[in-house]
Amino acid sequence: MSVIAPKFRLGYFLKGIFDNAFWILTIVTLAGIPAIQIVLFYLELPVIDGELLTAFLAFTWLFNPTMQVPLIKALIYSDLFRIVAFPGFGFAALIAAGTIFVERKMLAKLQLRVGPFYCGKVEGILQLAGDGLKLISKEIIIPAKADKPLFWAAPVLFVGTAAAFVALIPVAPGGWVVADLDVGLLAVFAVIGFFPIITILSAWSANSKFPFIGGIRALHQMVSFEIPLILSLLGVVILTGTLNLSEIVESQSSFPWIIFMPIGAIVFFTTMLAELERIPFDLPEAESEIVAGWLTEFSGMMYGLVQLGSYLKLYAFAALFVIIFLGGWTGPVFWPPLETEIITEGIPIPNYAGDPILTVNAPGLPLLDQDPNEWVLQQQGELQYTSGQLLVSGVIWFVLKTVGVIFFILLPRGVFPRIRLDMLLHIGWYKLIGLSFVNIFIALGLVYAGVIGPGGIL
Amino acid sequence: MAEQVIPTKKMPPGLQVENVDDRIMTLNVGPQHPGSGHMRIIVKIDGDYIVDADPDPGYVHRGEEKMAESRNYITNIPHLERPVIHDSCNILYPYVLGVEDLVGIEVPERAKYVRVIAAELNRCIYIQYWLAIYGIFLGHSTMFMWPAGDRELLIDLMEKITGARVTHAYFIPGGVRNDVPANFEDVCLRQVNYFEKRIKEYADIFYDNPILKARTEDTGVLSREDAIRLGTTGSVLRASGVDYDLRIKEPYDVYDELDVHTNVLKSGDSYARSKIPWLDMLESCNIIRQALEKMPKSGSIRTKLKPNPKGREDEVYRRVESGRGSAGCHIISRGKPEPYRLKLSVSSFRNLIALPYLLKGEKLGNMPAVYWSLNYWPVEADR
Amino acid sequence: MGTATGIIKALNSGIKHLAVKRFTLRYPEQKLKFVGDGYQFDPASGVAIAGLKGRHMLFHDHCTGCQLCSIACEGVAEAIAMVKVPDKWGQNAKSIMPQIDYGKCVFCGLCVDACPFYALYMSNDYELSSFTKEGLIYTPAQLQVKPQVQQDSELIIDKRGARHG
Amino acid sequence: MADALFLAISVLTIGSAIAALEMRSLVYGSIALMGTLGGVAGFYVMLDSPFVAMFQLAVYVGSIAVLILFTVMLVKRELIFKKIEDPKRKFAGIGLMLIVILALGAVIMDSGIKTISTDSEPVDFREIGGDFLTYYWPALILMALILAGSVMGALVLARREDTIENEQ
Amino acid sequence: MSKSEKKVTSKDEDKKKSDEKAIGDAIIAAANARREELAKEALATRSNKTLPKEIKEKPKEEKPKESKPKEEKPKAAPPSKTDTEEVSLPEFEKSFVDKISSQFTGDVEVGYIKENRTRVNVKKEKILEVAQFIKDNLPFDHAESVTGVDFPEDKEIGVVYHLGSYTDPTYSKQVLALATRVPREENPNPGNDSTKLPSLRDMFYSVEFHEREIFEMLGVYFDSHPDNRRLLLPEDWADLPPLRKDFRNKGR
Amino acid sequence: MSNELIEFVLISVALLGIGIYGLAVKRNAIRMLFAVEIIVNAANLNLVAFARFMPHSGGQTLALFSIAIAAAEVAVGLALIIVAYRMYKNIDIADFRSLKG
Amino acid sequence: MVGESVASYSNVLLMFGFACAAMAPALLVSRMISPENKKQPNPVKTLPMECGQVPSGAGRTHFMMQYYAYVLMFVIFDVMAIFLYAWGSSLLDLPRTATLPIIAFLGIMFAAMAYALYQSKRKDIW
Repeated sequence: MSVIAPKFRLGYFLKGIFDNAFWILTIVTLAGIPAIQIVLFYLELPVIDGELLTAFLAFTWLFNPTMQVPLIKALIYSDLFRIVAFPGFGFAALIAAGTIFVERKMLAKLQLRVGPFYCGKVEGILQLAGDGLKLISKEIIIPAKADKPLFWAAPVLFVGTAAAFVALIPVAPGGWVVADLDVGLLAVFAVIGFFPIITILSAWSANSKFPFIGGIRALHQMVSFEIPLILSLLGVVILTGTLNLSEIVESQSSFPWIIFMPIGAIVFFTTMLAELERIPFDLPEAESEIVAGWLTEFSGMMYGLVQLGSYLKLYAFAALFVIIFLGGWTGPVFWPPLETEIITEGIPIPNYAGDPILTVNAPGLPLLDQDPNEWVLQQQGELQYTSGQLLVSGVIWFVLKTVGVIFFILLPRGVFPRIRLDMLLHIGWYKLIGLSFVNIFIALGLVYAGVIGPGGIL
Repeated sequence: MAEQVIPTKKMPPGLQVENVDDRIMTLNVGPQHPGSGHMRIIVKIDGDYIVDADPDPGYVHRGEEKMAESRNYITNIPHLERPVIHDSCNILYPYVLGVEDLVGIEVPERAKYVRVIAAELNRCIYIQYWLAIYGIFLGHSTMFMWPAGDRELLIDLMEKITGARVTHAYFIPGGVRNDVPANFEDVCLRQVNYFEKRIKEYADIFYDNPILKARTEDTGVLSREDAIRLGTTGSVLRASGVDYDLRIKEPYDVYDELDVHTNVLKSGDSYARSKIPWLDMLESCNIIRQALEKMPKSGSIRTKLKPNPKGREDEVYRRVESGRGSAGCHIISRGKPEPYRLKLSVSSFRNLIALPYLLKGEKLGNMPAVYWSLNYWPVEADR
Repeated sequence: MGTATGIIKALNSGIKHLAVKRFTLRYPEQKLKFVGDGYQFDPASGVAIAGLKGRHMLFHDHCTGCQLCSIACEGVAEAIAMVKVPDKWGQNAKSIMPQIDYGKCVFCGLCVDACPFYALYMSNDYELSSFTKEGLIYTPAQLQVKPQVQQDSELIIDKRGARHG
Repeated sequence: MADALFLAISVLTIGSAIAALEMRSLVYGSIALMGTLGGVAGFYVMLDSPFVAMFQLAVYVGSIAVLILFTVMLVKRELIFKKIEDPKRKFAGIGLMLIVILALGAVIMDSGIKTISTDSEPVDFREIGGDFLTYYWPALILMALILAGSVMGALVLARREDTIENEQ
Repeated sequence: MSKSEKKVTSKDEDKKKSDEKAIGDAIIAAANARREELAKEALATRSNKTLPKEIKEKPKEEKPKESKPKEEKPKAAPPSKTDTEEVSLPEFEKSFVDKISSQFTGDVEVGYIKENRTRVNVKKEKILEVAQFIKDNLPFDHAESVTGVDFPEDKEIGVVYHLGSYTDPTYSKQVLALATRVPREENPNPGNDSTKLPSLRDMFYSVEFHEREIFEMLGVYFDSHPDNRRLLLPEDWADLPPLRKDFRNKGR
Repeated sequence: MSNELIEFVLISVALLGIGIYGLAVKRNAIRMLFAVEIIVNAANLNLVAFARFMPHSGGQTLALFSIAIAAAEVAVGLALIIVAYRMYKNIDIADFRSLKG
Repeated sequence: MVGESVASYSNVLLMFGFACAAMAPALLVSRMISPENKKQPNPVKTLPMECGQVPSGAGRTHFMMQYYAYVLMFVIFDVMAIFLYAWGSSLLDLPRTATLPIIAFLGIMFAAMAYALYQSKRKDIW
């Protein structure tokens, strides 16, 4: 009945807050600011408008409206922004959160129930935030005799590995990718190879039977489906002759590869489900056999981190499917429907006195134009689209396709039961590997018949 | 003589216990396990195979039989339905029939029909609940939600009849406690028809699902001979090809006036055992419609009983076909208002014996499918 | 090929049901409508009248303090105790009336069947939760209060499925 | 920046190589071995051979380390944490190590390797695939034979002998 | 149903939902006071014997003292039909019971023959042979239920096997009760005293768990049963076997 | 941004020394496998380093072959260890005496 | 120049490091605000999950799955699959005769895979 703790005193509470604030301030002053300065000493600072951006300049410019846009632009084109926000972690986490919401509501609709409903007034849109708050405020219980360092590290490493996977995904044209690698596809395989290790280590470290069985199952499953996963993408590599994911997307500007390689797409989709441990392949977490599999001993926020990691992984796999088989960001470019005045003259932004100090050219989206001259070139008719327009429409297409693929990843959860380990291995080793070789031979045939490739018909 | 009778099952050759001594892991599946119900199964596994399984029921034992010895025939009614609250009419049925025999009381015709309707509705309610859990045991969450939701249609009907959603305490020696409400026939017909339409939709997503078939077919096969030897009953027995349904073989109340069909499958695997209850539900809908049609439109519903009825000095053994199989009630009376000894011979307890037999040599992944396909209700087995 | 068609059928069935109406009863906003005013019993005919077995209602002007309800409950739940009431009633010489502990009551309705004086029946009120165990004990004075219930949601079956409305 | 990275990776590689051999628990040893292998992959990246680096990561860390970990977990719990070594040979081993490192290091430092540096473009990884199938194709076939032989041999070796009688 | 208007509507007690705490306290106080009152009154009235029955504690029914073994009432049909059917025993049932009783004259005694239900009482030494005979010569192939009954007056415990038939359609209605009795000891030591019976598990496999239940509930040890272990009761149960009549329910 | 060849070669020498130490001292079969892997990696590192500094693809190709054969070797080696463990319930190679002929 | 391409690769590492660094505080905060009774720790609470029973035996036991063969096979065929990428990425630049060795390679690997699958299907020997 009691919401407030019985020994609650307002004075103690305030004192606690002041104490904490004092100590935080002290520590920041004594340790934080020197640390930031040491880091800044080693970082290469960007040059904006011919001036090296120092911390002092940054703080000064922050309040100067004319310099804010270049400042933000410089921030957007820094590596930090890519890693933290747009093609990197923030974007992926946003889509992952959306995935969780869509999954719950869609599954509820399929099962003729309501789903999350009350949290956030509108169809339970804040349920995820509520769940996060709940998870973070729960006690973390470490099983006795567990291998503590490994056990603590496993969820963090899981999220980290999933994020490393996300780093390889190109989202939009013009190099909007955290790490643009020549061997991107191989890097994907290398990163995927880390998941079974983390799984089995966390399972082993818990010193409990059910996680151990679940971890061994997860190992078998991931390991067995890695080979069809690798082989099913070989067809596309044969046809494009590159391992760079951005180049693979650009090779699909006229048609997506799924037209020629439906078998490869089906095999890749199936292996994707297995690697993601989603129903019908969720054997490592089969709750009616081994309580929650390798997640049994995780509690509180550790479990939340593992879930976050798995949904990041889900986004990354869906994006990989889109990139390789559905043409990534390719699609008709949207022209923002604005008045010609705005297009030609831009939107003036006045300062406090009413004098126009800055003009924002809306369709070119100057914030996102890498080259400021693109707008001029486009006005002269030498450039069809600025990179900002390409970025916006590319991201929209990419997100639309990814959400479609995610929908099909989520749908089996409502339709299929879980299968058994020996059936799973049988499917992986017999059927999928055979099918992926069929796919490779189709690709070879396409090349050697002269349909695709150098001097081909298409 | 012993060797030829006791069923033995061939194990894969690598799984003899003496060979794999140090590789065996003992798992306690239950009582706090999402795949066990209120029971513990001590499972010894070697890798992916179960080499030994030992069911350990009793976590919800409440001594109904002992408690019944100190309560009179009427006040026993709310207690005896407790073991299977989802199937409370059917678990009360043999007791009520037995007490009627002992006390010597006739049941009005209309009450018999109402009893049949209530019992069949309850059977469907139970099977829906069972099916929901079977779905979630196989990881099929839609098959958990759909039966649990559609069950509401019938619970609503039972609530209209008896005034309670579960634990109806509706049957009483001499009839039923109250008459059905006005225009009940129309509502019942409408909801039962919709219910039948709904459960036919389970076929596409569940029973004809190739993954489910591949998963449960040929797992936990119980042959006809073994099913008889092990004394199994109900859906387990009928899935193994034995045509034995007490509604036909030993008709009670008005089942002999209705056109009752029984469903028998030959294969005896988990899939057949899970399909029989579904077919039973379709059959129950037929029976309810027939009973609604043939039911006398008016008439007495309950023969008045003396306040504290005393049974004859005799013993009776009555049995009915409940949602899980034969439910028997053995009452020994000594001429007192209380039974001297009351024994519930319930089908869950009888089917439990097949569990270790079926699990041996099976894969661990098959354990929930085999276990729940036995139509086992832990509380009923424990009583 | 049977496998492929089966998978496609299952997926199709799943997608089709995305358009079926939701069946959930949104409980605190919607409440089911019940038959009649509750479970009642007619001692003259010996047959009860259908209705929800909710919380009891006690008519003080009919209760004679005969304890039959208490005796009936003794074999079931021992939820009914006879307590003294301050008021004086002509038919109730001892001034004792049933007090019901809903922490123990199983809502079987045998006490209603046992009452020969039309004093006890069960109402449609089923929202009895309380923060304390003592809050579940209903005195005769509380039992005679007629519950205020708003129950009007019904099962509606139409072409797009069943729902509560 | 590159020097710092090189320093970090070399510390990781050497340190985890020592840890792989000296850690008490075999599981931690395996993890340390993974660190060594990953560090070597990092060197490959610094040497502009990304294909080899990714191959190293995918094969060594992704599969060999998994196999080692899995096998380690099959071993009894006490054995994982037991240290089996000859204390007598320990100092001899350290001496041997030092001799090898010093001698080889001296030879190398004395040779002309020290002065080698290059400004040429790195080799494209597609050339490797071309090499495989044109110049080195007998080696490729030979390697296929080796891989085939090893998988057969490993499977025949690893199966349990004690149940073969029961099979017949 | 007369639902007349209530005469007394006390406003104070009308707000059970709104103010639980106050009401709760009031109820506790009132209930406690009334209980004390009631207890005093009950104490007072018990001596005066004005109340017909006590409110809280009903005296336990006395055990039946001079009940007879059941064999002496062989064919008690329902009393309404007694006049018509008592004379004519059901033919079919009689035929197979006669088969058993003619084979083991002296050791087997017919309990009753009713429609679809028959009972034979067997001496405990002969139970294996009779079961084997039934298994071999009659189509009874499974045991539906095993009931253990305690008869403290006779110092005996009865065990009744209810046998049924799946294979033979003509027998599918029949339930044959195969009853026997074992001596009962006042201070039971399950497994180590004279309360022992041969197990029928080899004949009717399905009795395995039933016999385990009887063992723990009544203390009848079954020889040659593979595992006479606890089934339902907790592992640390150290009381009497609970279905014996001298084991008392708490509060009853 | 310039790394010299000598640095990589020295790292390789250090790894080789550690591997030799492990082979000499450890009796644990799995640890000896670790040592072997470290030595193989040292060799591969040398191969790739020299290939980079005298631009030629042969070094990388050889390194790929070497890694592949190491995978084969680990598979067989671990199978051997499992067999030995099953026979002797130990992974101390001092106990694997009867494997001698 | 040697080592020019490190920058883009180090971005992957940076992303990994950022995710780890961003997620570790979640655990720390959770540890700080969670209602743990540090003075009287409950030993029963930290027992490993054993379905409500007292755990028997060690969690990390010697435990052999019947599918060990698949893990062994993975090591070999993973090598094969990535070797195929070396071929596949350069296929368009190669003469057509270069396909013959890869077909021989695949033939040998198929034979090995067939044998390995035949062996691993016999689950009772693992």
